[in-house]
Amino acid sequence: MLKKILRRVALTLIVLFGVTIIAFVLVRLSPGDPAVQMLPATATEEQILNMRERMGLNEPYIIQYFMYLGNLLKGDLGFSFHFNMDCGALILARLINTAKITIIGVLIALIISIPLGMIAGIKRGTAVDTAATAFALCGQAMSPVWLCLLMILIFSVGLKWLPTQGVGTWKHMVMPSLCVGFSFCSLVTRMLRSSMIDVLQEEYITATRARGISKFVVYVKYAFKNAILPIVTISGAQLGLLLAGSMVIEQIFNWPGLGQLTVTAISSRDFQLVQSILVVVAIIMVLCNLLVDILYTFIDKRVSFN
Amino acid sequence: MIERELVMDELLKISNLSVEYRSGGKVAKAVNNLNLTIKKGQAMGLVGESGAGKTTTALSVMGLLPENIGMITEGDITYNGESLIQMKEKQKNNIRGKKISMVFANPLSSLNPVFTIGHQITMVLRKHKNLSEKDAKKEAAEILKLVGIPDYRMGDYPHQFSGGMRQRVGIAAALACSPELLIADEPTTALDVTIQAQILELMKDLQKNLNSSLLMITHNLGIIAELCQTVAVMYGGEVVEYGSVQEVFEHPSHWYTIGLLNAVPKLAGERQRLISIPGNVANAQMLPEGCKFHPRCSRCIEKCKAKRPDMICLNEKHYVQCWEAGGRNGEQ
Amino acid sequence: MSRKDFIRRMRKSKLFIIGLAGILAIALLCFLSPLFAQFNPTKSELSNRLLEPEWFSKGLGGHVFGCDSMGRDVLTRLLIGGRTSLLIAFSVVIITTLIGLVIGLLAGYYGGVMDLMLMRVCDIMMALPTLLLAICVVAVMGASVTNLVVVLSITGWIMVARVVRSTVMTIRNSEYIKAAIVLGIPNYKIIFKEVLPNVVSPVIITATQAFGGMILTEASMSFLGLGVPAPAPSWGAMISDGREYIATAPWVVIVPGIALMLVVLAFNFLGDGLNDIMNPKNKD
Amino acid sequence: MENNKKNALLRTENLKEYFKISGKGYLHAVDNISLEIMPNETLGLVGESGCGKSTVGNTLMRLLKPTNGKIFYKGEDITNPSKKKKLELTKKMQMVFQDPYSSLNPRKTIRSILSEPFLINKAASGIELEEKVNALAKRVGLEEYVLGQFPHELDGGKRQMVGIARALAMNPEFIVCDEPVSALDVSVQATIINLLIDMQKEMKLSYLFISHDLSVVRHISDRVAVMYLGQIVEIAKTDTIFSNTLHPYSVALLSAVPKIQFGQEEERIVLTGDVPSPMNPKPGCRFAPRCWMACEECKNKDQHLAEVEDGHYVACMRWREVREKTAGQAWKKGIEVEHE
Amino acid sequence: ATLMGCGGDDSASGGSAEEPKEVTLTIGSNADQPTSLDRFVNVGYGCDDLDYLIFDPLVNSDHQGTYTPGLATEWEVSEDYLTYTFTLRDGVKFTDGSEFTSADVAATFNRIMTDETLTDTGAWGNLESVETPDDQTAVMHLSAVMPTFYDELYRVPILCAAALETDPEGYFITPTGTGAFTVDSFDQLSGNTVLRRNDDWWGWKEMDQEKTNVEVINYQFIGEDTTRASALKAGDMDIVLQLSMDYKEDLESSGYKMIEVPSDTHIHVEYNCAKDALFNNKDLRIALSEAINREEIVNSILGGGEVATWPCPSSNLGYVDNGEGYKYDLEEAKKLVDASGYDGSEIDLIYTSSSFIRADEVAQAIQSMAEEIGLNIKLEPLEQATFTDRRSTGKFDLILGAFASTAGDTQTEVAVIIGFDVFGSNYMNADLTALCDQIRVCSDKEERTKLLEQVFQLEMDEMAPFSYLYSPVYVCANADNVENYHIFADGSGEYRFVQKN
Ligand SMILES: Nc1ncnc2c1ncn2[C@@H]1O[C@H](COP(=O)(O)OP(=O)(O)OP(=O)(O)O)[C@@H](O)[C@H]1O
Ligand SMILES: Nc1ncnc2c1ncn2[C@@H]1O[C@H](COP(=O)(O)OP(=O)(O)OP(=O)(O)O)[C@@H](O)[C@H]1O
Ligand SMILES: [Mg+2]
Ligand SMILES: [Mg+2]
Repeated sequence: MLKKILRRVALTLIVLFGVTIIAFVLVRLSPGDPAVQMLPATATEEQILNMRERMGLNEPYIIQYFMYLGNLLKGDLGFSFHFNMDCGALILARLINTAKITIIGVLIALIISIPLGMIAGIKRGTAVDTAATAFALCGQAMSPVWLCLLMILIFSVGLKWLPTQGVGTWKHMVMPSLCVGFSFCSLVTRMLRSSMIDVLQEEYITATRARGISKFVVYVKYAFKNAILPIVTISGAQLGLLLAGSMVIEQIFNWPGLGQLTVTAISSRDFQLVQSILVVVAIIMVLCNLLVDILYTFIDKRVSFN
Repeated sequence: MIERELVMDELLKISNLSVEYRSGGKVAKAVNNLNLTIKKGQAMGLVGESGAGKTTTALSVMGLLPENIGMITEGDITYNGESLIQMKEKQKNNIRGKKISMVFANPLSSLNPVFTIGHQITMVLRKHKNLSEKDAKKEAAEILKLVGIPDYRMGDYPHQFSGGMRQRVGIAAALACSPELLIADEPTTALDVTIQAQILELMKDLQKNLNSSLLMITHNLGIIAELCQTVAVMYGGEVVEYGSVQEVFEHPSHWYTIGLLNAVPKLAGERQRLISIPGNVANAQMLPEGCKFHPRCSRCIEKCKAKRPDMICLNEKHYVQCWEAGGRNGEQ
Repeated sequence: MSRKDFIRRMRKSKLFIIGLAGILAIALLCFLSPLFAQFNPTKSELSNRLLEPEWFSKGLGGHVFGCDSMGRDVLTRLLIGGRTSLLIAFSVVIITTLIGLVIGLLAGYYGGVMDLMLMRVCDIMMALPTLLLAICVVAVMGASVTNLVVVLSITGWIMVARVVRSTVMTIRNSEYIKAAIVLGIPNYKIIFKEVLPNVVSPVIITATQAFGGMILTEASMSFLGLGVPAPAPSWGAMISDGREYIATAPWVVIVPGIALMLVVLAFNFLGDGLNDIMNPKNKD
Repeated sequence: MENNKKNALLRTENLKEYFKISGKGYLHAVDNISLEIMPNETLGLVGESGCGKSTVGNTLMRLLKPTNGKIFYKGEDITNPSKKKKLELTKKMQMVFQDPYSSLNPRKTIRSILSEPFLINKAASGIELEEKVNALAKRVGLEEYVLGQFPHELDGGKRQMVGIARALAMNPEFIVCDEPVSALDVSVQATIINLLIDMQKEMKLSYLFISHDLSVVRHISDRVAVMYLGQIVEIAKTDTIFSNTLHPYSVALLSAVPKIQFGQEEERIVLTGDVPSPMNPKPGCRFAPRCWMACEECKNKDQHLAEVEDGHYVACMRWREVREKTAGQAWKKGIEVEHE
Repeated sequence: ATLMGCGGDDSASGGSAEEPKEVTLTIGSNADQPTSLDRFVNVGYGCDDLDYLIFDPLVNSDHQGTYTPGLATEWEVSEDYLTYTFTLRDGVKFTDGSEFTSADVAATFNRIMTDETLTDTGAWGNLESVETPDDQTAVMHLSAVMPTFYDELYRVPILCAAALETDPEGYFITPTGTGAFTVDSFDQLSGNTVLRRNDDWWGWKEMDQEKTNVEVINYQFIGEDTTRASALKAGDMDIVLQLSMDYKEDLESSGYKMIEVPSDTHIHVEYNCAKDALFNNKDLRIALSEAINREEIVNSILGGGEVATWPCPSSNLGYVDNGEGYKYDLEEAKKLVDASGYDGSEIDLIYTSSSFIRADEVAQAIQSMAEEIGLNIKLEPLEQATFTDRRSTGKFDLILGAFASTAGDTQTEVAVIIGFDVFGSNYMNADLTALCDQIRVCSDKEERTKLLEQVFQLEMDEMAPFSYLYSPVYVCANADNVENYHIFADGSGEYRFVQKN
């Protein structure tokens, strides 16, 4: 077990190492001199040179990379010139906001998609199934931009139920969460449907029924646990999609989360911040995947933690 | 033996059963006008090639044909005189696992991989015996011990067991409530010879001890000879020959049964050239008219092509469905 | 599966037919649009600013879907923009499929270092959401159609490579590959003649399913200002530019939005249809 | 014995095949196997699942590189052949696989599958190729229309015929048959067995016939080798092995087969426990933990094949006791129901 | 304190439900969200708006040249325009309770003089020292004349010296000021700020306007126009700033009030006049200018605004109505292009989308119009950093840009931007440079006006370095129960006396 954990940690480190390289290269390739950007437009040559020296920009790239890596290990994510703040604090605060809508969105998505997917899979070929499949297909075909705009048009401008943007009460979270969860919801519906269909054809389901367990219990208790497995597997990777979607959604709903921060950082070419965001996102993704794997081993004992 | 058979009453009676699978516009007639009777305490073997409809018959009895695909088009199945087909789902649930149990062919796929084997056995006990979790566990441990699995392994998952052990778990789950009828669908096909021997010994013992009836489905004629008193040979969804094991194996009367026996290499005696049955295994989607076996039969006559032969009684322990059989039996 | 069988199943799959018909119709309309389009897609005609759809008043002759905020015909831009979107998605899918196919084949067949490296690259790429990486790269390289294709390709091939790799690994262990080796067929021939034909169908399915995703990604990037540069139309940019007018001139957003959805839907249909047809597990 | 070695068509010497399982050590799939196959002879190889039968076959076909040991073909060392030699050998040594469903490429027609061996050896092309393929199909009893079909359109028996035809194309001298009939129905099985026997007669072939079905092995083999956990425990002429079984494992194997016989209730030897894992095996007789007559000594002492009678090798020091104990068993007398 | 705690947070927006009596005014702004409340770091009207509420300047202004007492009750200037003496208001207290003294004034200006990381302090380059003879007096010494002294002065919020010293980092997050409102919370990430009325503010008594009834101002930054507009319609906002005219009809018909303020911003096209650059050719410059239909841009894209007829807006110093303005003549433009030998190569037009409203569409319109006369323009919307980089290295042909005058006086803009070629047009003209040098040291308004007129005429004749297009209007909208606030021509607003009924 210890060996496996170590192996896993090593793999994780390799991934993070790769990500830091990508992030570093991106920043070095980006146009504009970071030193110039740190200073006001009126800065003199001398000031710029001093700043370059201070920021270590005169060192060879390799040295710079390891300096950067060293800082990272110390927990120093660098300084955002656009926000005039430490990246670490900035990202953390934004991350919490993104986590809020993402978690709520995912929960809503699960609450809707799990029964829907299961019923569609069980009642394959019926009207319920067709409706669920149509919903799922449309959901996946909808561009998040378009979805958000429609939602605003309907719920804020039309019905005046929900605030259009910003933070504050729970009402502010409804639309961003729904938008974040929407494509996930349709994906889970679809996957659950097809895995339910697969599972119901398995011999062990027939075997369970042959032991006199009622259909309902078999579906809800036994088949469900098997059918959910593929969804658990993909949910780690789905997090990436959710985060990507949140860039657009947070922008539209003016939700001060990581996605919006990313867009701001990119559009203001605050590459130090972009770099840190990439690393943080990678860490989150890796951790979530790890979590998913652990979760998976709990549900499915066949796969050992690897 | 004859006397015993006579006093035994009918436990399960399948009469005139026809089952079809319909999917994608295709119809497979898996079982055709099948008649079968299993008496209390009796062990019956059901043999036949792949696709003969053996599993379908078993599933029909259990009421577990795949929904919307497999359906019973004709006939009836009665259990202790009660029609299983007309029975409500709830009632059926009370019979399944308690009165009639089933062991499946593939020990790996017939156990749910994400539940412990302990759970898979206790769930039967809790359902049918209304036991508390604790009592059920205790009893499950007893049953597992009976099939030779120590109780400390109850918390393990199916993949942690070998094929033979899994099949024992399957048998334990089936026998948990001491059913009156056990249907075993090729319980040893996926297992090694030595493991198969273990399972067969186990089943023999259990059946003796519990005095339950057994419907043993298999390809392997040897298993039937060892385990059963009566045998039914299936071809193309029909029972073509039926009788006591010794009768049928020593005096096979249907050309299909004869072919089958000739095609199997023997473990002893002269090594003779095998005689294979010509043609292809019957395809449930296009069964021929008349005797289902006639396209492959070397003794086929016009009558065979046109009309399905009736089941004729050769003696009280031997029935066969062949136009020629009566005469041939006379020859012997 | 034989060709005959394939065609038969194809004919029977409603999803496939609807998807294919939809895509063909849209693609034809888009790519043939220069032949019949009456308006210049990029030239602004400020007097026509936010002109309402003229479907009713002028029939098909006028601005059927109205005009956008620069007075350009929405339909024309939709068609020309569709060409760009489809072209980008198409190029990306082709490039990623080819790269992914080659790498997946080699990694899956030979295993070893190649496989190890591929898996690590996958891990790294999987740790960064595609869109995030793509917009970072575009921010560095600048937005243009070529750059978009490059960026989406860089991030997209992993998926294909993974699918191919896992398929190849199962095929590799099958007995017909053993038979080929035993017959003395050299490795490269085995890869091309025995393995490749069997990964084609999962690859095609993945590719069609990726198609829709690419179009959506391109749209999201346009929204974030990192898509096809103005005034060249693309659907994402049309939605993005039009969002200011959603309340006052909704057609500017709704039309490209629906078009986008239909195309992606059609590709999803096609992908699912192909899956039904080609997946041996799904018997009729 | 020496004579045998010289004349053997194929011979292995202390063949070993270990698989490295990461984090666990070595899996001794084949451990120290020496055997020879004579021209025009069928050697049956039986044993339980996972005992290494297929691995022996695969190693002989050089699908796997032996960890240790040597393989000789007609006295020539072919353990590590040159590229040219390899191609040459593929003509002489062929293989028939277990699973008729996965041994044919689903995307190729039967004709193109059967053309492969000719093309690769540049043996024919154009019309000549077509004719050769037709002749080949005819030889194994395949109708010509089958050539235009795809594997999934055929039933298991036909597919296996294709597999056999493919192996026979270049007129080989030796064929490894890895459980060629175990996936088939009884009636089809008979067809395939007959075909194999006919081909052997016609082409003077040698077979290594792998199976776990003792009756099939008995039917087709000249000699039989019994394998247990990567090692051969007994090897002898077929009749000898079935009538004078000397290794306790072989005895158990034989007695485990359900037989059609009435009237004689026999004592069956049922092995307890499961097939153990070949991971890092301990020294001592590998069968000892399950053996019905094992003693302390067995558990500690490695057992080696020894010739106990003419051509009958056993890897058990207590074979004499085995012979005594099983002397009266019914299955040894070969009683099986005779009908008609 | 941060606003980000949603749901259970007791900050103003969340708390309004529990205390319905509290009057809250919500303002939706689109200016770049500030990361602190320091206007010398966060340039833009958003931070200005907030600073006007939180702090007081020494001198208040209507942003049009009229100055009224602020923290200084009286002030005088020496003959040579180099020494300014202020008498400070008595009894003013910072919100932390400390007394306002001349030391605070000194600290405020010393920071401007010494802190190199601040932006927008260029105008104060001539400030030499601040003297504090006593608590009530502050004296500022200049090294050279600063014609726009008062216009810069009202934009300098007076900070609290003591608080600034104890926590220079945190000061601009929760600043202590003397102003009409105090900061309840400022969210560094979104820039959203909640302000609470300072009932002790001196101005409620001293300035003769009615005290506001608004207790809380919630100032939010929302980038998306649509979102801002629909937020107003959904009732989330009381005032939204900087809308486009497109919303006018819709909002007015739903009962919202629109305010249109002519701005001091002048949008221009800048030519790269470097020697080997395409637009070194004057004819081409004229051609492009003549190809642009300013009227159409203003009327259709913007829906309002002033078409440029002169290099400054009509309300500004130095404006001359020459009767014709910029010509629109496609025929002539085409001829000029044909004659110039232009080979159809790509012309880079760079701009930043966010620098003024509808920049993208204006750029597209220009591109389209230039196409008519055969100029092949390629649009390159850039973000600020790259834009500045490209501009300073001369990697462009055209720039679509804007600058605004300060309080209607274009002195600084003309003298600095044109005089020093800050925008990198590479346009060389000795006359122009000489004129600009003069303007920079000219404190006399009349004389300055003359000089400006000369510069503008030169610009007009040479069509360099800029051709002007238009001045936009600032369009703001408010719910009909809000009144008495004012938007200035520079985009910033006066909300101290706003009333919400
Ligand atoms: N779900 C199904 N859908 C369609 N046809 C089916 C289905 N299940 C079985 N069949 C068909 O019904 C016929 C009988 O099948 P069944 O499984 O009962 O045979 P079997 O005797 O149990 O065979 P085996 O020995 O292979 O288990 C076969 O032709 C089979 O193809
Ligand atoms: N490529 C491989 N890597 C690792 N282990 C292997 C590999 N191939 C076979 N083994 C292991 O080697 C042992 C022998 O396998 P082999 O396939 O030779 O058995 P077998 O006797 O043919 O069994 P079966 O009757 O099931 O075909 C098994 O334990 C198997 O798990
Ligand atoms: Mg079956
Ligand atoms: Mg094998």
